[in-house]
Amino acid sequence: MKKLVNDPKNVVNEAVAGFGAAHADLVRVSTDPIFIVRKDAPVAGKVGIVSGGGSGHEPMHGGFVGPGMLDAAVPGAVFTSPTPDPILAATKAVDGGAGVLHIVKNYTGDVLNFETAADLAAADGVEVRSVLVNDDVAVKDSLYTAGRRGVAGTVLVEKIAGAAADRGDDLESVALVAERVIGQVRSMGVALTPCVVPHAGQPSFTLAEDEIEIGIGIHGEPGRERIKLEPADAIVDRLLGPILDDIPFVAGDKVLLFVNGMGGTPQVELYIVFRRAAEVLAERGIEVTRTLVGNFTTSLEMQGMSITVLKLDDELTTLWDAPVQTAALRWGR
Amino acid sequence: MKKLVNDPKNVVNEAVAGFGAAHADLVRVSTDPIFIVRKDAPVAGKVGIVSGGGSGHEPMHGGFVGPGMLDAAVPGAVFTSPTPDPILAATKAVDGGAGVLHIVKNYTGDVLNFETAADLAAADGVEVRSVLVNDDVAVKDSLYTAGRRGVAGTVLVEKIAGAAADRGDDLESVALVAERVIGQVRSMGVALTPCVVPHAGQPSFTLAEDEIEIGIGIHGEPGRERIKLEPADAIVDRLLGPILDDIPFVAGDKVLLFVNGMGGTPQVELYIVFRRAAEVLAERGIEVTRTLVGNFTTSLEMQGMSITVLKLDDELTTLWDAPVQTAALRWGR
Amino acid sequence: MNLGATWAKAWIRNSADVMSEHRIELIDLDREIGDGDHGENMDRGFQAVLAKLDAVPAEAGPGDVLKMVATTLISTVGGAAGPLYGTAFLKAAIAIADKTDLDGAALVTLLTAARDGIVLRGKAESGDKTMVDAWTPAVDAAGAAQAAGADDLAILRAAADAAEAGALATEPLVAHKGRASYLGERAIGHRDPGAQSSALLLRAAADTAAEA
Amino acid sequence: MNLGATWAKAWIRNSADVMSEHRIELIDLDREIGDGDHGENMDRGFQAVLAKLDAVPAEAGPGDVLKMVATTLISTVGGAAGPLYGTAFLKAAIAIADKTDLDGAALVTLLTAARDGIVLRGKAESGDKTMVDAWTPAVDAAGAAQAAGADDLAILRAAADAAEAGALATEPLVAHKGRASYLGERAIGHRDPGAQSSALLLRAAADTAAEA
Ligand SMILES: Nc1ncnc2c1ncn2[C@@H]1O[C@H](COP(=O)(O)OP(=O)(O)O)[C@@H](O)[C@H]1O
Ligand SMILES: Nc1ncnc2c1ncn2[C@@H]1O[C@H](COP(=O)(O)OP(=O)(O)O)[C@@H](O)[C@H]1O
Ligand SMILES: [Mg+2]
Ligand SMILES: [Mg+2]
Ligand SMILES: [Mg+2]
Ligand SMILES: [Mg+2]
Repeated sequence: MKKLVNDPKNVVNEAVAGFGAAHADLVRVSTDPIFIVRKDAPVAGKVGIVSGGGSGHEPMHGGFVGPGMLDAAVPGAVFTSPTPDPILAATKAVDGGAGVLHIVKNYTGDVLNFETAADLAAADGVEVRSVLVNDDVAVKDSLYTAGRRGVAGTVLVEKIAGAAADRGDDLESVALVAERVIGQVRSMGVALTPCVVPHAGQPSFTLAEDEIEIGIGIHGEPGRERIKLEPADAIVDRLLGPILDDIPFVAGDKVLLFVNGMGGTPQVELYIVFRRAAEVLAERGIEVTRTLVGNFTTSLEMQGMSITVLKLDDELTTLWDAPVQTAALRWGR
Repeated sequence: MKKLVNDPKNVVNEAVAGFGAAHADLVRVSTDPIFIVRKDAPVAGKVGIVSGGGSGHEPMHGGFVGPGMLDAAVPGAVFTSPTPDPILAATKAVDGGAGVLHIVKNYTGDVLNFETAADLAAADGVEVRSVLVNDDVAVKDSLYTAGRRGVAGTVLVEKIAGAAADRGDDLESVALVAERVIGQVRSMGVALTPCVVPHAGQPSFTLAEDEIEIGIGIHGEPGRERIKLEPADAIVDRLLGPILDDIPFVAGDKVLLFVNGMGGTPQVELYIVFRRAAEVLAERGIEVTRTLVGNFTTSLEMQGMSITVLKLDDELTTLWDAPVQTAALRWGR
Repeated sequence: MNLGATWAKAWIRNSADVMSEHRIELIDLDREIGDGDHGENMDRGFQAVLAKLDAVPAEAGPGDVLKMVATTLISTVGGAAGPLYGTAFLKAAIAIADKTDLDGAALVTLLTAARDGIVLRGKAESGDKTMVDAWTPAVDAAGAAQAAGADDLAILRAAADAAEAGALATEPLVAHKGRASYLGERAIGHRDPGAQSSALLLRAAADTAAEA
Repeated sequence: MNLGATWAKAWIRNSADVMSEHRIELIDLDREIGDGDHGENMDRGFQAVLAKLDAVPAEAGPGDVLKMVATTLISTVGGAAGPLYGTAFLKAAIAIADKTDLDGAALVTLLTAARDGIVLRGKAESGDKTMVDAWTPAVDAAGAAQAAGADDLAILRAAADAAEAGALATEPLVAHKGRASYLGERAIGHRDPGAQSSALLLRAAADTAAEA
């Protein structure tokens, strides 16, 4: 394992300290417990938005803290949901009196820890609502699984909920918008190489020199199936099929097309993927009206990508376009 | 070699097409010859700014095309400087009557091809000035080398020159600002793993499981020396030493600190690096007043990073802060 | 033999050692069908517990020890295992809150409360390929041993044996809860890491009793 | 033997084949001390040249052929090699512009002009570990052979032999130009890819003359 780290146990501490130093214009960082809040938190009268989860998916979530998006991000250990303490502390730190929304990705650990924190916050008089992101169509949403995972679609939920809070929506309304996005966003990913969790020091899985993993999660969890490497266009088709069939997306829909890098894939490849994905959507009569390309929901140095499609309407489009000022996503100010 | 590509010969074509489709709000793309211009080019009365070089360093340069930065980017084949034709075509496409600045990284191929294009443009009546970026202190600037290479410092030159052109400076003044940045910016990088050029299909170099390459270039050219892996802090110190001693940077200086990912390194590691770099600068009494962290000048999927330090003054700071609206760098609008 | 706060502390101290020793093994199990952090999570949590163990007052009962373990695990482990083990120890602590020494019945109560806590939080059923598949057989075996008049050590040994067998028996299963459930058939042939760490904990309990 | 436009076209056609065949070899040399694209660049350029070769008019002289090669290489190769080879062919084309058949003196003129073009653009001196280290010995050997009264084929063979020896002789050198110059002492032991491709080109020239 070759990594730019000191003691593997300090990866999150040191990275968060570095993040705070690099973005002192946007955020403040708490070191014990560890969380990141926007500099001017709490914003009086505004719904606070908190997200979090294991580290290793950067820029998610710390990179999304700032006006127009998250009020706080709570990074756990690498690939490990944070404990309730920092979630609770972050929740209190961003409560401006209008309540706090928790945006939680659907993993057992995230659900349980956020649940505990929400209970504790409620006991301390902070109103909390939670939404559960579960956009990954690679996983069957059945009684016999932990349900679909939350992956890159989370970025879109956070941006749009953030904009709703920013324009002054109340907690219930912000939660409803977030849930509307969750209902209309679907994703699926592929891995070409595994990632190495610093404390593990070994790849999370192994793939032969000609194998790829279709339906990969963002924690190096194995995916749906392992197949031989194919041309980029064929891989895109494999991911888009299940995504588009799921809601389904149909001719006439306007969508946001998001190609997300898993961390180790060069940008040229992401744009080759985007090109084909846009082509497929055009063939199906689905109109791409907004786009996002880049490393937003990563899995350390994993090579691969995911495709996310969000069905847009006028309101969601307006909220997507609204100003945002964070380390990783910024426009309009 | 596992990559999300179709035919390796079409990597640049397809990626540029995808880029154009994803960022149609910002850019137009020419396919023959290949170049990327801002959507509203040429901007009458504004100095046009063109940069370019081999592909594989994305988001550099296409990701920097837009108001406040580049008017055009000319991507060559992967790691191969573009030929004069597309440089000439891009130059003409962005000439708004106030002349065009070529920002060229100091590599023999880039210098020669931009030189020819500039001569041809001049013959066609377009006034062209060129500046040569050579920020890489890993290479000795002597009569016995091709001179220092242009690496991540190029991003800062492009941003600041772009802002100068945007505020209405004439060609001479924009070139002078660019040269001032070049005089005050220094960089050095490290690789943990090699990159694989798609048409080569093999790693550009090999490193043992415990080796890193100090002073790496951005084309997988071998670096200054190969050493055993060290903790991140020690590696940062190895890079910062030669950078700070070069100009030199001294106590009381205000600087922009830029930690650049080479493409395959996770963001957590970049922030661990940033943390230490900021600490070292603070120890030396050098004040970090602006920051940039992320994958901006990459080398395909190479793992590693470079550190860039730019000495700031009030004018350069104002130009850095000026609005910019590109796919990869955006603030203020 | 006398299973009071001293035993509880020794059990937890031994558990911390065991989690350190088996850190890589648990990581490896979790790499196969999860995300490769279970050993790190358990080790981090129990090291934090260890650091607080000496601060537990001398007059504390075993329930107080377990309560400290619960809150510490909750605030340091994270992931799925943190809340689940945290709840297990919390419910166990509450169930034996009034005891200073644990007899066989109290041990069965402790184990049952712990298992029920895990089920309450995680909603897993037997056969879902989770830590429940170690705990439920352990509770059943402890209950049967106690009903048959076994002594404390034998009860704990029965629990540990059953937990180990239960962990082993997760190997052929498809998972219905937790990360391994994403894998469908591909989880078959791999042991559940949480069931394995549960078996390690219960073996430490029995071994500690044997040393006493 | 008659070295006119037909020979020039055949030479270029053979060169295109040779660059395809040696693509990987040149990439590998460039991976060692450069950026691993030289073989790809040369192959891309000569394939583009090949595609245009049939369009060169029947009445064209060898200079016209070389001029087309020059402009095509300039507009398709890129990198350092594109402008350098482009200038070489351009200067060579100009130097023999008035010829229809090339005698020994004209061949020496062609080679000299090509070499001078490379030096003009690249400013490299002999011993800098560049393609100049293939071309200058080739020019010298061709000049000497011509002065000694050798025929065209012998002149080209002398040039090719010297270029190959020159390319080989770059191996122990430290580079002072191009990417390999960044490497300092670490370039020692590796052959310069541009010198190698130059030797291949000149060998193709001689082989083509031999076939004629
Ligand atoms: N719903 C659940 N009920 C009971 N145990 C569960 C449940 N979900 C997960 N587990 C247990 O948690 C273990 C994984 O713990 P750990 O790896 O620390 O957390 P995470 O899955 O969040 O990475 C699994 O092996 C399983 O035994
Ligand atoms: N200044 C120069 N003068 C002569 N030849 C040069 C010079 N710089 C580079 N070269 C030649 O160019 C070759 C490299 O070509 P190529 O790999 O295609 O371009 P790049 O170095 O831009 O990747 C070198 O092997 C060397 O022979
Ligand atoms: Mg985990
Ligand atoms: Mg090159
Ligand atoms: Mg796990
Ligand atoms: Mg090269």
